Amino acid sequence: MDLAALLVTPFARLTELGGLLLVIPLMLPVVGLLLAPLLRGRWLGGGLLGRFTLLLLLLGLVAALAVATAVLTGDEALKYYLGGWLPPLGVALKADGLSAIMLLLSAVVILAVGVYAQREFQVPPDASETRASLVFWMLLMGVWAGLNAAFLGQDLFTLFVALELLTFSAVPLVALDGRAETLAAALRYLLFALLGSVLYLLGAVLFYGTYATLDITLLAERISGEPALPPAVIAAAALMTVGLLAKTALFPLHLWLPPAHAGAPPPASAILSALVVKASFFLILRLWFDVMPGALTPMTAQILGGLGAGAILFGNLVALRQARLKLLIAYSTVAQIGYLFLIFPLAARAESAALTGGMLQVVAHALAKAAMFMAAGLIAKALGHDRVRDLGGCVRVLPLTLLAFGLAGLSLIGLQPSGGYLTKTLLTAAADGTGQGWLGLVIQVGGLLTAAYLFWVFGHVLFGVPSTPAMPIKPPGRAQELVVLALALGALLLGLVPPALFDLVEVGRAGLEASAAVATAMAGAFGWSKLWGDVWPLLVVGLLVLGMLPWPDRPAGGSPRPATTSLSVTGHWAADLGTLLEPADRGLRQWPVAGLSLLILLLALAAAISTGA
Amino acid sequence: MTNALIVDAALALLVLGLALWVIATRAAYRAVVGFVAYGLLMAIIWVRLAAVDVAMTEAALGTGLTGLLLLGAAARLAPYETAEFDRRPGRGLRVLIGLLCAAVTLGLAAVVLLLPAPAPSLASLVADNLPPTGVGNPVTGVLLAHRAIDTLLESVVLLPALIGVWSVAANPAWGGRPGSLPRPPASSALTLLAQVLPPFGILVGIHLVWNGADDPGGKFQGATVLAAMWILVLIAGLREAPALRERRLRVLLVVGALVFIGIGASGIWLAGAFLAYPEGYAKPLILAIEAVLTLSIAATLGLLLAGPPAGDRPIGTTS
Amino acid sequence: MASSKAAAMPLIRAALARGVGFLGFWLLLAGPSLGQSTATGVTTDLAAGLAVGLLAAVVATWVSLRLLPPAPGRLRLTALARLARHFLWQSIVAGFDVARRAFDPRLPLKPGDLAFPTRFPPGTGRAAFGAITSLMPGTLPVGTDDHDRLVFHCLDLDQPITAGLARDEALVMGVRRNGSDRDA
Amino acid sequence: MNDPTLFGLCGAALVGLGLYGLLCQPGALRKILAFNLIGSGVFLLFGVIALRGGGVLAAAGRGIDGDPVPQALIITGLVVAFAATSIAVALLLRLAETSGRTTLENEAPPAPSLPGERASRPDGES
Amino acid sequence: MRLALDILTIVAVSLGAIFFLAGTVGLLRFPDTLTRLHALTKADNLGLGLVVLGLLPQVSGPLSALALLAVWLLALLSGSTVGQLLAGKAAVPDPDRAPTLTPGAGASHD
Amino acid sequence: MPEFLLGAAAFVLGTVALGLMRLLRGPGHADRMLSAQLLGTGGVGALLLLGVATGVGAIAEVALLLALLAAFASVAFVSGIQRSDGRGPPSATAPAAADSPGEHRRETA
Repeated sequence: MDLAALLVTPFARLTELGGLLLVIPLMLPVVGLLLAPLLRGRWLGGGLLGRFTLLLLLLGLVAALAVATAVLTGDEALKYYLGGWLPPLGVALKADGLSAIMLLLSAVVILAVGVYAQREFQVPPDASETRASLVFWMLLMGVWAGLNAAFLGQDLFTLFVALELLTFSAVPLVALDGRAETLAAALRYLLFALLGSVLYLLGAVLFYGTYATLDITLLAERISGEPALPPAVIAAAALMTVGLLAKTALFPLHLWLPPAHAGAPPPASAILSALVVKASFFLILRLWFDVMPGALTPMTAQILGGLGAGAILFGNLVALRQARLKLLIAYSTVAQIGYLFLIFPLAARAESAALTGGMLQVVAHALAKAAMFMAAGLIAKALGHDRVRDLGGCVRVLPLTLLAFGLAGLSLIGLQPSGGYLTKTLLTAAADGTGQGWLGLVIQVGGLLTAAYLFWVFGHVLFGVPSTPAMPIKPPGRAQELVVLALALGALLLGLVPPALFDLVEVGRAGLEASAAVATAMAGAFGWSKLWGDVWPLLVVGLLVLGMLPWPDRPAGGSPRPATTSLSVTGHWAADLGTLLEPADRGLRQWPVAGLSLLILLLALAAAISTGA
Repeated sequence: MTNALIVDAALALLVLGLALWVIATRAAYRAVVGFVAYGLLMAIIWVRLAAVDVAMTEAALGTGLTGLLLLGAAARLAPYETAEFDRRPGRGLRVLIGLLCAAVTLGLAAVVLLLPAPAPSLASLVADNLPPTGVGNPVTGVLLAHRAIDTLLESVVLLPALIGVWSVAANPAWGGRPGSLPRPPASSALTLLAQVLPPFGILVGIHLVWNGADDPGGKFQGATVLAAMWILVLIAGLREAPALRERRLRVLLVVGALVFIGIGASGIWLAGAFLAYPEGYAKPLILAIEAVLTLSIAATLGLLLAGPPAGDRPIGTTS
Repeated sequence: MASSKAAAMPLIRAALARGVGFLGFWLLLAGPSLGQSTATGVTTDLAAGLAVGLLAAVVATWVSLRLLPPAPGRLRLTALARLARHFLWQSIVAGFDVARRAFDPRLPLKPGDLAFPTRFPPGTGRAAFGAITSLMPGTLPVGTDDHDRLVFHCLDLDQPITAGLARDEALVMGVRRNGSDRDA
Repeated sequence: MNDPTLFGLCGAALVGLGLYGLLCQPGALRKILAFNLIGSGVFLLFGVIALRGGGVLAAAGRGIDGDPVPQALIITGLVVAFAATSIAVALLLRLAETSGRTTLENEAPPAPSLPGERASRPDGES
Repeated sequence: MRLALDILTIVAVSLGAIFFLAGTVGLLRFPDTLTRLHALTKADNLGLGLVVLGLLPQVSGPLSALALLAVWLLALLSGSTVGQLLAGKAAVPDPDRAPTLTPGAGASHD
Repeated sequence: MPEFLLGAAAFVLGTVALGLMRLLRGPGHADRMLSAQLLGTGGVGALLLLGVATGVGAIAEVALLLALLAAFASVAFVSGIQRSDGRGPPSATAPAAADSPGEHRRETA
């Protein structure tokens, strides 16, 4: 019924539905998921299921746009009480600005992935259904359903079910190719994510035990009325935060992310890196900015920000050492997650800039990372491998793909006018403004390190000796290349979006001035001095990296290990650092060590939260 | 009251002892056997906590299906499981983690002791809002009316889980019969059990669903019992598991949640809200939803146990 | 299985008998709540409950007939009652027997295996015999040997076990008149 | 000490024990068991909260033994935990069959999946 | 009458509890798996039966009483099946079972 | 009377708990399984006692469920063992070897 209505009703009428509108993005993927097992066979030359999913994704995009329009024009959060039952008894749906942005973002990214994957997961002519096609398309809708439920849910337990829906859908995607390594990666991901879920649930239980409600709005009212946080609430906040951090894979809890994101099929990697880890981050935002606003003690904020800074430095450095393109991108995700957590130490005195910057980072990274993973998939498919050292010459066969990869990279580095630039400018300004200049420094260094590994990749691409046949084994589909390019361009041109649209961030929360912050950040972005000031460090880094490249005397055959011999001084320095970093990363990703980090973090957070209570 | 306290203390100690055994024993098989016993005790504890609905779920799920799943897994893993116990982290790390876990426990214990004294509760609110739902069992009211979305999402969650289980199949086996169910040697005792028990299980399952509207019970409990009976028949070899490509089976898997959504959506017009029930028709609609959901959940739970498709022969047999 | 009219009669009879039995079991389960609804005078609930019970009994009967087709031959209720009495008494004896041995400080056991050439062909009858003997004093069926004899593990080989087993066997066989040899 | 508190402390201990097992036991099956222990500890705490919330009403003669909301949520949680266990078991069994591994220790980061390799994945049973 | 029924309850339930104890003692004291299995199936089922018998006078109405009996019958069916299944399994050659495989050669005490 | 029934339930639980010693001592997998099975029967008894003692009729249904599914663990156990036997001689001895008396002594010492 929703479907039919969507097809015939003009777009504008949708926004008149009010809160009921929220049911559409919640239920659309669920209905798709339920119908999927019945849709067998080929259709229009591909899989019926793939085409059906695409149609559903288009409808989902319309619905997300409608929600965003309604939220922005109405300038207040949409709310809906399911079954007409008011909380605390019933469950509410709510779309504030943040939800609307996330809904829209996931609709766009999943639609792009859906277009990309039409070719990868079509049904061969001699079959009506294959394992990979059914599993991929169903779980894609499962992920979508979990994401939308996580963005709209206003009840801590509903959110728990949404997280589980997300996890159960995401994990099998990792192991879709069925090799032992990816099975191990999926199992590791599942078990760590389950640990995160159960800690989250424990926190929700303690909230219920204290206030007999799980509704976010009601909890916020009751907690803000407390003279001091009760012990159960302190414990609950610590448990939920740590549980969600484990699912977000914030350093040092990133043990599962690199193998899982690198081992999944490229479209799945794109979804996992761009969206799935963001859902748990989004719930951390909900927890600290909606459930317990004002309870964020400086100590807590410093811990989260410190971990974020650690993630930026560590993730980028380890990424620099990766020999495989997909692993490099996965470690880049570890680093980029770090930026999200810088907003906590900034939020206390610069909430507008921090939240706007955080949301921009979510969007920009999602677009850029999805583009990069899918570009890497096209490269790997065309060349039959994704060893960075053997990428030489592939620019001739995949010019469009590499262009997209590069443009997405520019957003990660943070060049104007990309979303990355906006994020970094907003966060750096906020850091300087709040007297935490070291955070600004971390951001700058992070950008340079990002530039370094991108130069490293492109150095090999442009100047490396072609080791593989010039002709691709399987040329990428035009639609695939275009969709990757579109995502990359989206990330790059985010800064040119009219600032008024960023007011979406502030809908539903008082005292924010998102569009003003964005306008300030973009002011003067294209002045010559500013441009030069941003570009020359990159040039230096580029020269240093190119100096490290062993391409003139590259050994034949191309070993899969990274170059540790080099003529330049920077090469030796990087090699020394690498010998320190890689064992450190291996150690941190040992299960017991990661567990130890998690426990320490849990106790430290509990202590930190109680310092201000 | 003292005898009750003795019962409770005995249960608590036993459960802790078994948990310790599950964690600390050397071989996985022993741990699993301990866990089965643990599940039994948990069912009794739920009774002591006045949560009979939960006790039924735990009895059916915890002791029946989970035991089957884990024991089967432990047996199939036994050949591969060489000295994994010895690859524990070093003593120092273990002690450190142990201390931190103890700290977590102590912190939680303190939190439990410091929970607000007149415990906040939704019990009276549920009681006040139960009449419009027409059901007499407050747990069913909460699951199917007040928090229907959780139940809906939760029955949907089972589907990706099942797809996840299927997804580890080998490509050529796709769409075939599931192959993870244990196949014991022909035993007349098992055959007799599988011939005699299922009708009674079906009666109990239907009873739990029907009666769950007003008394403890409900679709999860009923569906678990039905799934268990189905599995028993399959294990005994009286029937073959269906091929997973069969359309009837696929329909069975999704019909429950689809009907739920359909009735929920009709509530938009008939009762003013998604997942609301028209006045006076709440109970029949709830029972209808429960009936179809029971079938879907039972099929899904059974197939979760039956494992990924294995072509025409079960995984692990030598042909 | 019931292709001819002659074969259809026992099927219908078995279906009716089992159906009534299952309906009775349903009444056991639903008894308390049905009692409630009669007490409050809500007859629609009572009717609905009975209807669901009838439906459940039909489903159970159908499943039961599919899984365990009725054996030819008629059930002899007097023999069944005799078997039940014997079974009840012997299981009490079995419990006392085991308890006595368990509590005895000397642990008087003489365990061992014993092969019993049963007259039951493999099938439901033999399975039922095994199930019953597993609750009789001192015997526990462990399987079949190469000569198609049932192997029993016994607690005390000095006791007259074979005689007891033969008596059990006769009692179980008597329950169904001229039927057991065609069980499958 | 009253009964709910007793089981509440029991739940706290189960969470700690399960955490230790999940982090220190190398075998994946043991980790799955430990996860279930943590889960049941959490459910137990929730059950205690439910019982505490019902005491008031029982005293007032309203005839409800515990707060039904947590009880309903526990039932949902138990089913979700079962689903999680079954996925984990399926992955683990397949992992053991393809590689002989039953632990998650000492893993090397996997090479990304490639089209050529996908075509040659072990499709039958060895 | 009430008193007589209560006495019946107390006697039967106590007796049942003692049989549960007997099952446990047998499980712990008996020398091998199969003999332990005897203790389990026979003593425990009698114990449960006596407990049910003892509870019969305490429940309201004949239907509830019959329901209790049904629980016992189901337990009997399960118990006997489990007994046979585990017995068949224990009879598979196993180091600590070997001495009792041949008739009469058993009687191995701890 | 409820007090007595509760006491009886505690006693039954206590005795089956004692039976869990078999879980600790083994020595075979089947022996450990026996103790879980004992717990099942004892649990049914204890639940019936608790149900009548507290007057909550639905508790009997929990006992009914336990009785209905009591055989499941053993069925899985039996077939599980068979499956690893079916893998051939080396693996068939693996579970038994893991439970050899020598190793058992090491653990309880």
